[in-house]
Amino acid sequence: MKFSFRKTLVAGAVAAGLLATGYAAAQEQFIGLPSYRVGPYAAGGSGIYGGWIDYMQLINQRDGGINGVKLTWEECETEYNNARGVECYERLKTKGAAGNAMFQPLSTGITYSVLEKVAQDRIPMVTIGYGRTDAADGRVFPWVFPMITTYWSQASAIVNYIGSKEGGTDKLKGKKIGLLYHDSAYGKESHAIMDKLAAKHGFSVEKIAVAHPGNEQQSQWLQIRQMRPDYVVLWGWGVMNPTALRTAARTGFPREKIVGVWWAGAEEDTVPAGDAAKGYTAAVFNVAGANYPVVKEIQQHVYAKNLGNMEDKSRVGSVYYNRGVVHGIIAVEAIRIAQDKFGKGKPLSGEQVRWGFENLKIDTKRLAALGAEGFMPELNVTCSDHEGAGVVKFQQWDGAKWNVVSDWIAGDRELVRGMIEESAAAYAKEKGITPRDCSKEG
Amino acid sequence: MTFFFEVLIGGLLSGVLYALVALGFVLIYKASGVFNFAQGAMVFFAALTFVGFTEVLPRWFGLESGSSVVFWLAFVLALASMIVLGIATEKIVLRPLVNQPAITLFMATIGLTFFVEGLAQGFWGATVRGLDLGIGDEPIMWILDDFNMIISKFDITAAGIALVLFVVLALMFQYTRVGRALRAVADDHQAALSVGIPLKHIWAIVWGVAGFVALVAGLIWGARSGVQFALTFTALKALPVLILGGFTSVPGAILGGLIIGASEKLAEVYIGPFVGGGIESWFPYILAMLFLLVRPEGLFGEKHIDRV
Amino acid sequence: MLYREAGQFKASYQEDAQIFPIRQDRIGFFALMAVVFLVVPFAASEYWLQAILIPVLIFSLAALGLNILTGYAGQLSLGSAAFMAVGAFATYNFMLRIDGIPFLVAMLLGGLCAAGVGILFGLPSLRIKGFYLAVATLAAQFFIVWALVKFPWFSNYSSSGVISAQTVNIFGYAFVTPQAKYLLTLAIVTVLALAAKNMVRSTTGRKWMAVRDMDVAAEVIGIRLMRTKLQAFAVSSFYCGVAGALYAYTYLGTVEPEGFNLDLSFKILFMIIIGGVGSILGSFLGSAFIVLLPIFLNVVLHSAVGAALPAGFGSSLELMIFGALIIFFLIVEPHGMARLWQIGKEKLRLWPFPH
Amino acid sequence: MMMNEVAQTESAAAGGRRIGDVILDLQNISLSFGGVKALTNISFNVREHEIRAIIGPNGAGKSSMLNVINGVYHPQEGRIVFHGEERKEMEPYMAASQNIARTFQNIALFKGMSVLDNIMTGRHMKMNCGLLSHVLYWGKAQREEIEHRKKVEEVIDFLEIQSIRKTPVGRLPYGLQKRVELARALAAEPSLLLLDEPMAGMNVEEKQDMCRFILDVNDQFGTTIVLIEHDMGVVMDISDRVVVLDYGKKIGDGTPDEVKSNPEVIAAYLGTAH
Repeated sequence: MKFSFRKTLVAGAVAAGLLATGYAAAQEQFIGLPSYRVGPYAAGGSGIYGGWIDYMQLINQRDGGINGVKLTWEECETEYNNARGVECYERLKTKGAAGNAMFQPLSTGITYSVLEKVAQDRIPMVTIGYGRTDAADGRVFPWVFPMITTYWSQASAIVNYIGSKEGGTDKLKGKKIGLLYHDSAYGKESHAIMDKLAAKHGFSVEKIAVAHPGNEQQSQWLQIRQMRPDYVVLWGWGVMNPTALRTAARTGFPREKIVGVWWAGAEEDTVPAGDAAKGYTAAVFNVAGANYPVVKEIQQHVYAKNLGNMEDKSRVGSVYYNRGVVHGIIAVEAIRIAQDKFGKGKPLSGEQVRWGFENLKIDTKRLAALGAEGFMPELNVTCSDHEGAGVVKFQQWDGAKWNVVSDWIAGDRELVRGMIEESAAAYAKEKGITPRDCSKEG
Repeated sequence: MTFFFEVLIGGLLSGVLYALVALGFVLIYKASGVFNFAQGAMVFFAALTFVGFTEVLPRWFGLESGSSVVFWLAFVLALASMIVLGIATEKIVLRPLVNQPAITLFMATIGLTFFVEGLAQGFWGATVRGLDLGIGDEPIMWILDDFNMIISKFDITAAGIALVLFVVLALMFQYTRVGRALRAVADDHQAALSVGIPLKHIWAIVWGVAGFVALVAGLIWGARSGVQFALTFTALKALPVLILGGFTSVPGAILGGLIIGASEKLAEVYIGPFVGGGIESWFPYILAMLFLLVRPEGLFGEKHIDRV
Repeated sequence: MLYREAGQFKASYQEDAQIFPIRQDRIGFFALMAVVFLVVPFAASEYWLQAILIPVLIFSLAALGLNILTGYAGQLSLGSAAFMAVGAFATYNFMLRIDGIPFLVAMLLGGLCAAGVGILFGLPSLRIKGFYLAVATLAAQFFIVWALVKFPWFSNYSSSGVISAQTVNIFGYAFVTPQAKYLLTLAIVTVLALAAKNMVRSTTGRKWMAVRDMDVAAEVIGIRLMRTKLQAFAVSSFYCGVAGALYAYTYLGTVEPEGFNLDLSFKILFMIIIGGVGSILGSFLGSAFIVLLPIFLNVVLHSAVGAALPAGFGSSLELMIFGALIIFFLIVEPHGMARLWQIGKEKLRLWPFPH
Repeated sequence: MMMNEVAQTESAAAGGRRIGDVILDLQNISLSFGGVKALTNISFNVREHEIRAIIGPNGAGKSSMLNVINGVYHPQEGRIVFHGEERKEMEPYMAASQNIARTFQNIALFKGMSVLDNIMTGRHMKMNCGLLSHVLYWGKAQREEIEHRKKVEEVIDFLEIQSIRKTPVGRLPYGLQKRVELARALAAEPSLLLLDEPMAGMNVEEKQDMCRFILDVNDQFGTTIVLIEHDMGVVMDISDRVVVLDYGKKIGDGTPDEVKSNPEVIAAYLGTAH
């Protein structure tokens, strides 16, 4: 015990020494990046954080920052591990002139671990496409922003998409939808909403669990072959996705009838499956492709100067990379809006940036100006609605690349919102939180 | 009944591939008494190195991408890397730890796991890659037509490759000088040493062979579901095979693999639905454990009598 | 010259059997206690309390649990994280379902649940030994996590299977500040560490060690192998369970079953190997080492030289160095840090004389 | 407890030991391992307070015999009567509760523990405190620990190993380890002590010490002793009666003098001199 404490002090001195350097400049906005670039999640982590960093680099290079405030960032490796994530959170939160402006760990586990801390420390936590779904109720979770689309909106949008393919949601009656899910908290997020939707539209859901990691799915797909569902929703992660597609191919299930979620809709999920992935469709809240102006500008202002973050430049424009760019756009726009209120050209505190998120509006015009029209949906975040969009597009894999096959499709807003409020209210009760009155928020 | 056999045969074929991964563990455990947890990481490293070479070779030497020259050159280079890795491990990690308790050696191989994982991703990047061995992954048509059963051509081929590998290794152990030495070492280190078998030399060979097995396993598994970090998890499929078949028995690994493969698939299909599914993560472990409770010496082990 | 035991005579067996028979050690221990209880909470920053000290203490407790099983009773286990999960989820459910139950009672009950599950999964140890047993304990690891995800009752039907720890109230005082959480954790860990020390220096501990060192001889002496092994599993799992409860209640606040995965089990095993198998002190040293090393590497590689490395390579390098250091450490001192500490003390005892 | 009484009555009865009644009777014992016969139809008995030796060439089944007596092996045939009661299925740990202690051919000390702790484990049968009182290590548990420590210190004094009390047994030389093992067995205050080659691998002085200890134990505490030994000189000197085994069969039984003149025994020891 003695020794351990002494050791802590020594390590502390080293860390403190490092903390003291490098953040002297006042006109800088610091964003801590709890990234992960090794381990099983590295493919996603390197793509998303790479795109995000590139976008911030673009803002610095092209615009000289946001109203002259340069963006700075520091990565902290979490390995997707909750304990490491908490350490990163604590380490990053006091850095920079005004502290960490936001926390986006890209790991549902870590978001749960710091959920209460962010409220105490007054740092907004942004969880785009993951995290706690009911946090979309901003009255109960003022500091958490599960933006663009929650899992539940996504599930509902997927059902609507399937309905549209069948010629209307009323045609879903009597249909059978298989739900092949990753057997974890993440996968189970799909259950309640799918059950509700099934009851509403009159289709049946067959839930089939795949044990982590899911590199063996023979038995699941033979079961699916027996059940003969009309569609299969692939709620997978990582190696489970290509394995599912390959096994579907060999058991003769048409890939056109498989619809994936956005964590099953990247190049990383289809390329390993080879030809078996052809025809497979997945939901996304950001599309793939390097032809969007924003991506081209990154090439021009960042990669041309050799400042790009991606080691493998061919991944620029991939789904994960573009998702990172979306993270960048949202972060920068929120800071910009907050600067409009709290003073242009000044670094902002996390609390001020939170206001920016809560009043974030990105309409089509703004998207066009950003060079991201069609790249991501419009956003309109409010005090009570921290989701802001609730829509997804669908992309189909043609064997070499993703092609957009739908417009933005919304879920069943009313149903999803009802579930979110119910769940948030239960949390508020359990925790003794009095929900904010949004009519009084400015 | 057709469905039952379909599941059973699919499970048996998967089981052969589990056995392939387990074989790497068995070789090293037999020869040096080390429970090499890094075997999973080695599978990942091998496959990634192979794919990495198929990517860079065309660029470096202007070879035609996807040609068989690239394939075999990459195979040889990956194999060479595995042998270097294996021998380096033996020399740098295990030799200084000789005579330490087995658990210390085990922990060292977990340290090695971290090192190899970091090395693989640091060197070749974290991107997920596809791997096409040119074996179609489709049902064999006449079986589908005649029996209405789906049996994958890929799985049959992969199982065939694995079985050939088992036979080659078995013959090598039985009839070559190195093989005999190896069996002697496995029986008794001290005795082998005393009759002049160069123990360290043998260990180096075993680590090399284990590297080769890891490469074959990596290619097959990589072709099934992509070359990515999840290849390290194949080790988790091999562990119950090991306790069932025994850490030291090659036939045990094969039979254990078949039993585990078949039973986990059948359990998932016939028991899974009653408990919510996803039982493949633990079922093989429980099965192996229960088996050991009844027969602690394992499938092929001899009954051990405590001497006091 | 200060560290001398000459002149300290033991006049009774009681004195001879103390935890710290040497006076200087006793003084050092009480001084350390004074510092960690009275100085650290006020001197350490929030970062140090929340991100370093609390997890180090909690992992120390888990490592202590595993050390009881592996280090003292000689049964290798790879399922420690799962027993932590049982402790965390059981405590949560006691708090949730029994109105007004005091936290400490819920925590103890949670620990007892873990102990019960530990006994169940310890049963194979009666017939299976060594690595076979280790791999068999993986059954516990995978089964428990699966069950916690699968049966929504455990997480009170939360849609994602996570649980949010209730606020800890003891005698009307709410433990919400990092300082309060640190002190609560420290107090529980200290009490349990002393309890562990007491167990291992009495007949209980001697029985465990006898079974570890030579089970046949132990049996002939009249030690019931079954009872002793299962007792070790129970006590070990109890410690892991309490550590799990603290992990949820004073550290993370919200936990998911997947957080208690195999990686965590391995990490705890690392702690006892690096710290010292069969050593109470070693559990603490190992925990500090395994928690701090990756952070230290991360700080060095990202903040100091990170800019010079390609993205992602720093993280890979970090992992490689971590692995290499573990191996290096095992080669240099296979008996762990506790042995280094002991050797250091022996040297100090004689210093400045060479022998 | 029982031993104490015995010891008391013994010393009251004019000092010196007196051979009593049969306390252990082995009848027609046969033991085999998967078809290999280790013991065939062996019968002999042990009387109270005597020193009974089992001798025989290597592989004669001597150790198996001891293992049968304390329940490590279960004979397929035969009866074992101990203190007048026929013993049924028995597990090794039960031997301890019947006051049988033993040492092993290959030292079976607890290598990771100190000499003191090793000997203390020998007393665990007599300690009653449970886990919870150990956790507290206060009051009853501490008192019990100290009380038993006193007993252990007596054994330590008796066997003259005071100076190595705190040494981990792994660091001790072979001869001392043997002595510690004897100490651990004695700490249990057994009424029947089984010694498996207590003098194997010792030099002459160590053997003399060990002989003295064995005789003293027998003399002072009245402990009945069954021992296996290779050194014929020692066996003939210290034992009251000798059983001779060869290839799992009994070929001789009686006083040292009787055994010495038994032609079968001579044949077994000198080779085939039929």
